[in-house]
Amino acid sequence: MISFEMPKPLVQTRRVVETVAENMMRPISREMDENEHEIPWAYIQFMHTATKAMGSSSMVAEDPPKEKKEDPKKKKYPPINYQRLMVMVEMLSWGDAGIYLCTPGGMLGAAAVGAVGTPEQKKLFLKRFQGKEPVFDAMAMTEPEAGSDISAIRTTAVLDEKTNEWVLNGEKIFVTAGQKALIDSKGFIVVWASLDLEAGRAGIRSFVIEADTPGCKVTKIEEKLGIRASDTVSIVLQDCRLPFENLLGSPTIEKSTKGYKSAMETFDATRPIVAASALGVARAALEFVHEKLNEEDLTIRYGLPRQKMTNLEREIIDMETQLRAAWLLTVKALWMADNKKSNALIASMSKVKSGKVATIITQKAVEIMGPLGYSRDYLLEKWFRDAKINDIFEGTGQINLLVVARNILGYRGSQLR
Amino acid sequence: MISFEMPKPLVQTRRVVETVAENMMRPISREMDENEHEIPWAYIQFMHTATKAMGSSSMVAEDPPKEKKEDPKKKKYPPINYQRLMVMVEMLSWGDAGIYLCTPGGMLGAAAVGAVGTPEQKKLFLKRFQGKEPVFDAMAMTEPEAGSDISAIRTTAVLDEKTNEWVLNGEKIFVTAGQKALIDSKGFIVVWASLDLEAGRAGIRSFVIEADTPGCKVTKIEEKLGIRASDTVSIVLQDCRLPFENLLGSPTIEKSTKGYKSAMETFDATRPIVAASALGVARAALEFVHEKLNEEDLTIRYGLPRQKMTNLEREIIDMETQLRAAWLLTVKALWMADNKKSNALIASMSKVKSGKVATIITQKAVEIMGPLGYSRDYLLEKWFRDAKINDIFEGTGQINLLVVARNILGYRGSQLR
Amino acid sequence: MYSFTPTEEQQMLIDAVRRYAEQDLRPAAREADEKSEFPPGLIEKGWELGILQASIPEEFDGFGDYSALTGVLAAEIMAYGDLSSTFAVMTPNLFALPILFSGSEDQKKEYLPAVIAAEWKPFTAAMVEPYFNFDPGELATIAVLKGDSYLISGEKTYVPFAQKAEMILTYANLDGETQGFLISRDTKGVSIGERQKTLGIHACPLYPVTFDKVKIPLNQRLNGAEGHDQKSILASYQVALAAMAVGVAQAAFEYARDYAKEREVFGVKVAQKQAIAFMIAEMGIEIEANRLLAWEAAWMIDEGKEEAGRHAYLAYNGAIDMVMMVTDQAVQILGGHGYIREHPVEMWMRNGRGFAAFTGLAMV
Amino acid sequence: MYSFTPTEEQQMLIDAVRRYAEQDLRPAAREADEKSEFPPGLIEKGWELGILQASIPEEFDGFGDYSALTGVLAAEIMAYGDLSSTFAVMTPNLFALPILFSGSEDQKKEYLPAVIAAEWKPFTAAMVEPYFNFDPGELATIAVLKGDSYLISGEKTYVPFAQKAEMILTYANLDGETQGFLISRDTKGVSIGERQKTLGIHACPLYPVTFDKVKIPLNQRLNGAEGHDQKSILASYQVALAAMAVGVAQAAFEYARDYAKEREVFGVKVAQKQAIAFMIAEMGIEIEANRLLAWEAAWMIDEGKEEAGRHAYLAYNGAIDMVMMVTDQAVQILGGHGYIREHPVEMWMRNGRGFAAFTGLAMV
Repeated sequence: MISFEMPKPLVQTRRVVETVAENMMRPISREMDENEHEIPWAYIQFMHTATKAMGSSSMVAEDPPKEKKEDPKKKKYPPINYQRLMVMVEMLSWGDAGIYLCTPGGMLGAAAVGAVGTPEQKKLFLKRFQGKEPVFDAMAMTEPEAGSDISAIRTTAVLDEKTNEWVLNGEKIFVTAGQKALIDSKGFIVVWASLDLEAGRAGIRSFVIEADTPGCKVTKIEEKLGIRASDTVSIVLQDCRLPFENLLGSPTIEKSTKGYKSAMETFDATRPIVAASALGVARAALEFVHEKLNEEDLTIRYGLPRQKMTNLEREIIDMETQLRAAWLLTVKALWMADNKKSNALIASMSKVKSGKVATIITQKAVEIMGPLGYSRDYLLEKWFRDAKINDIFEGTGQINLLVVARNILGYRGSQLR
Repeated sequence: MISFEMPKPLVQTRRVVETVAENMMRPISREMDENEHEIPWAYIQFMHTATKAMGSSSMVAEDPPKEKKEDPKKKKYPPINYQRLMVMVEMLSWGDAGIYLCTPGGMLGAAAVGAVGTPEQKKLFLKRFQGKEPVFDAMAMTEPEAGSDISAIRTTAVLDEKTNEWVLNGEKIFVTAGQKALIDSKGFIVVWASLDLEAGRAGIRSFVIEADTPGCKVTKIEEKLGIRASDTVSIVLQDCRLPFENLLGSPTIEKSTKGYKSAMETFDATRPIVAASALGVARAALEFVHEKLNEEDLTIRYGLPRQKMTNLEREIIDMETQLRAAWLLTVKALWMADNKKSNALIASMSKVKSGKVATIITQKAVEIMGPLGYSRDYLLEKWFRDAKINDIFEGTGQINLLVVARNILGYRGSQLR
Repeated sequence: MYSFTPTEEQQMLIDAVRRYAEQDLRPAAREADEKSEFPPGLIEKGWELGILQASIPEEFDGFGDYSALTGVLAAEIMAYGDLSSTFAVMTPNLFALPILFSGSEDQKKEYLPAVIAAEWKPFTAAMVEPYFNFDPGELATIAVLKGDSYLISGEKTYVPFAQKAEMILTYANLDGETQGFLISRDTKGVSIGERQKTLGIHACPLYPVTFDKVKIPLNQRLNGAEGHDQKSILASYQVALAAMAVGVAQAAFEYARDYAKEREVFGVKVAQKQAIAFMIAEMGIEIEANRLLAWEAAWMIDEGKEEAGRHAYLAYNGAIDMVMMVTDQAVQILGGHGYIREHPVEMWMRNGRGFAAFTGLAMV
Repeated sequence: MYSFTPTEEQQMLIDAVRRYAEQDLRPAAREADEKSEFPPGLIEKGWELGILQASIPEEFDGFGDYSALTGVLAAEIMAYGDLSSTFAVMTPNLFALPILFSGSEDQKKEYLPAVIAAEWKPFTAAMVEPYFNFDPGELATIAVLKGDSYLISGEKTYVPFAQKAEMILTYANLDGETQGFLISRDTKGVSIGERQKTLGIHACPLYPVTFDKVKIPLNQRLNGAEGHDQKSILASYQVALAAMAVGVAQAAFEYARDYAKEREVFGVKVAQKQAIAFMIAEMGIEIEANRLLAWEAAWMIDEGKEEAGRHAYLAYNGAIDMVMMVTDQAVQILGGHGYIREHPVEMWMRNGRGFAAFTGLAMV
């Protein structure tokens, strides 16, 4: 039966995370933005402690296999892990999208390990998140000359058969939280590299590089338009040697791009999570507008024909409509993920729509708020800057539109570039 | 010196054409729309007589060489032929965009003859427009399987060396006014055909086919969304024999696509004329909205910040802004044409912008006028249907955007498809 | 718990409506539009699907319980077939549902069994008024209480099947509030004008109706002298139109998508051009997003959520623009072929443009 | 007769301003933005181009006649270099031009030569107010006539160079009309707050200014006790901002275009992808269209056309959306590179978003 009732456990989650967002994020939001390379340690420590207290180690990946068996008599609640993640990410981003990206524990890197790693790899790489200190991970895919084009990856991984080690060489850019994963904690990054440049996509594999690995160096921290609390770094790999087991997935290159495709599927899960982050920022902006209008005793009259509305009413009603529409796509995408339904189409739809909606809502909100919107005395202008990243990372709006179009049209990449 | 003053002679032209539009077009607009295949003979006769009285034979092409020499002492007014045409087309389309397309005399076909024809050809083909009866021409380019893709033209022209005649075979669709040119008058159509299918664009040439030529048959009249006063036909050419001199331009195929390019240049002039037609329809719709609002004593308050407007004010002010913007692009494109400045870029810009603006304005106007907008008691809904053609013919909005992009980027067709 | 899966009963209904939409409505739609007339039996066949009947409880001769969500699911699919026909099939809803929502027990007993009798009968409603800024919340048609009757005066427009209708549920402004009145077509002062011509939905017969001091007894006011709250009726309009807009858009989307995959230009399929592919992607996104808006609002109505009214309004607001964008783009993708009446996309665009003016023409 | 060719004098000015924009402003803009400070001499060099000076007649020590069109041509190109700097260079306009348009002879004689003296001096104006619905036609800052003075009270925001300014032309609401008052910064009741921080135009120093019953003699009202019509001042704001928006957009457009032609993905240049090429085409179209809107409005001002005010407003209205669209798309075309501060597009987007709130910050 069709239902839009939020699962009860998530109502609780939402309330808890809202408290975090209000008390741990909003008060330091401006300060973190103005001091770009500072790290919100208080938030990080709190989140680390809280996550550990809940017995979990990662927001996005499954935990390493536990010894304890589950009680078979206990009634199983339907799977809502991705839906929970959405609630958390939306609310944390409502708090501060930059600080949210500093959340410790397994994120995109852990998700990749969780998706294609063996049980041994999961244990080896993921257990660090349960330690005393907060630990971070990161995903390194983009290269200076490749952009979002995975087949253009030029970082190489060669097996040294004498030592049975992988030797990586190349450069990665736009690595979110790379600094925190490699320098500020004993974390790891997942790096995409080619086993055979001639093989194109079929030769692409992901590798885990742990902090303090010789030959792996953070070379640059970007200064950005927004999400300044989060570090974005460049990484150079120079004869970086990794144990054989740091390769995720199979080392043999098959003719098919199956390995590549299964790796790509992790994006189907992570795209709606980026969407959720965009939705949180957009909601923050829209709520701010309502707040300021209420202060002036202006209320939005719902239900009027367009011919009788004010321009403000029209703009706000349109924004609400679009925000809700994007939210619903995202909920459906993650409900499908939880229920193991193939969601590649709607996952990309939710990403495109939410990125666009967040950009437009924050842009319009700044405009509507006039001189207040343009001032750094309020957070609105920051949300305008933060929101724009959602049109860009995890594939730009254009790349995701391509994915949507290919899915609708049943085209392979070669048929629609 | 930059100036936006309409040339004085055109102010007069505008006034005259406005009278025609108000008195000869608007009163029969609804009737012509409801009775799709009727022909507005009264308007046609009037325009024919009026044009002849002005000593001109064609709205768009230069007249065939005259015997009389011009008085060299008379001070020459700067060239404003294209600007005059814009004023006329905009106003006639304000009257009725469908009936406007029934205007007799040289139109697109004559423009092609004027652009690439020899003096003899001009005399031969264009003098018919000065006769007693109104005569029409048409342009036949699109084919069932080719769309706007000229290199995919499959109509062939083969020289019969015995008789020195061209033999044409193929099918053309979407020929505007083809019925009037070939059946209702002794006019002609300009047909695009290939001398050599292997040669691609380099082999494409245009031919004049006069009414009553054996082997040239109108096979279908389309039933359309709008501009119903104008006929749109399919034409089948079956061993259609033409005298050698009915080929426009050179019969030898060079390696370069110079011939093709010079033919394409005629589009640089005709595109802003389509833009002008779109602008006329859009203005009609916008004026109707103002009129109805005035009846309710609603006036638009210009100058308010957006935060204080009504939704109606915002929508109407945005429409006016866009309409004026499109109008200015079109004026500039045709001023450049008159002054022999290369205007390929802005000509396509004006077409894209005006087509889009006319579509949006008529769509919005129907919406704003609510139940009145949706009723066939008013012409607004007709303008909504008429306007859409401007997004489509003379190259769809997409094709014209491609042209704009290529011009901006300095790309050839092969670099940006 | 979220779920996006219809119940088995809903799925059966969806399947039945889809067969009707694809096998009956779609083949008939163009000719009906050109002739401004439905072929015999078409509407009756849609009526026999029993969508309204299944919304009326057994005590009033129906066989089910009302669900806005079920109505939305059915309305979308039927409008995917053809919008004019959907309005026609569902015209009795305009009369019956307000009585079901808000009518007195007597009114329910008197009218509901009559409406849902075996055959489709044009019970209808008069809501729209011929003003550009027509507002269902502030009607120009006035009702005044005079003695033990109401006097109704004003002009209505776009009243479906008014000429054949036995009863017209007429909305009027009573002391600033919109209230419904159950009026027989033959009442003195009611006059039906000539059939109206519109941009789209040609086949659906619409009439102007004038009310000149029409005298109505107190008990013919919806829910009698007590009156009723208009909110649930408005929300029903809005989710119905939102769902139908999604249906129309889905039809245009699929047609344009298939055309673009079929047709070649410049040596490749039209759909392989990024500009076209992106248009198709945007259309797909907006349709799915607006479908979910309509579903959620309908679900809220069924659950009695306080914010149902606002969400129904948002769904309708989104749908107005979505269906215009999608149908316009469909015409654009077909290019010249989109502009001729051989292909249905131009008809869908004409139908699609009307949604902003259709409040009062459809309920679920 | 239409013409789109500037006069020779205008072309010389355009060329001079372009050199300044490209050689001085562009290289300095990023660091100025990061440090919220102009490098020494930068603004002064712009001032020496003599744009304002050439608008002031010789009798007041200037060397030309005012032309809105010339101002628009110069403003576009300078803003193409950098918007913060353009505001700064042109800050004295905010004070001098209203006096030129509407001041009394005494006011012109007293102030115009002082403003256009050899060196750039921060004569400024206070227009914007710290309310979301700030309206230059209905100010919250109030002026009341009391005896032979006006008392001014209210809060202003975003007053350029207020801290260093000798004189602040302050706008206030006098019986429902916006009127200007020439106020020395040192007048009792005027207090300048801390420098403000904004989303964009970081380098341009802006201040809040509070007026607490500031007492102003009658002859310090713009045009004395007679007052003035605000229309020409408003139109000047609007065409100035429209032109500057075109300049900012042109900068972003060119940068994104060049980037897209340079950078490769999937084996071809980014610009060869239809989706990107179409974005670039749309940007180009909107820039050219809005440039013409600004030119035409300015030409109308110079010609004294009645509809100049409306067209200036339309030009400004169009420019607000155009510059947001173009700068946003420029960031989008650069993708991840657009989001980092190594490239200027994010700065242009931040500057571009401000145009809706800049009424009062620029005049030509």
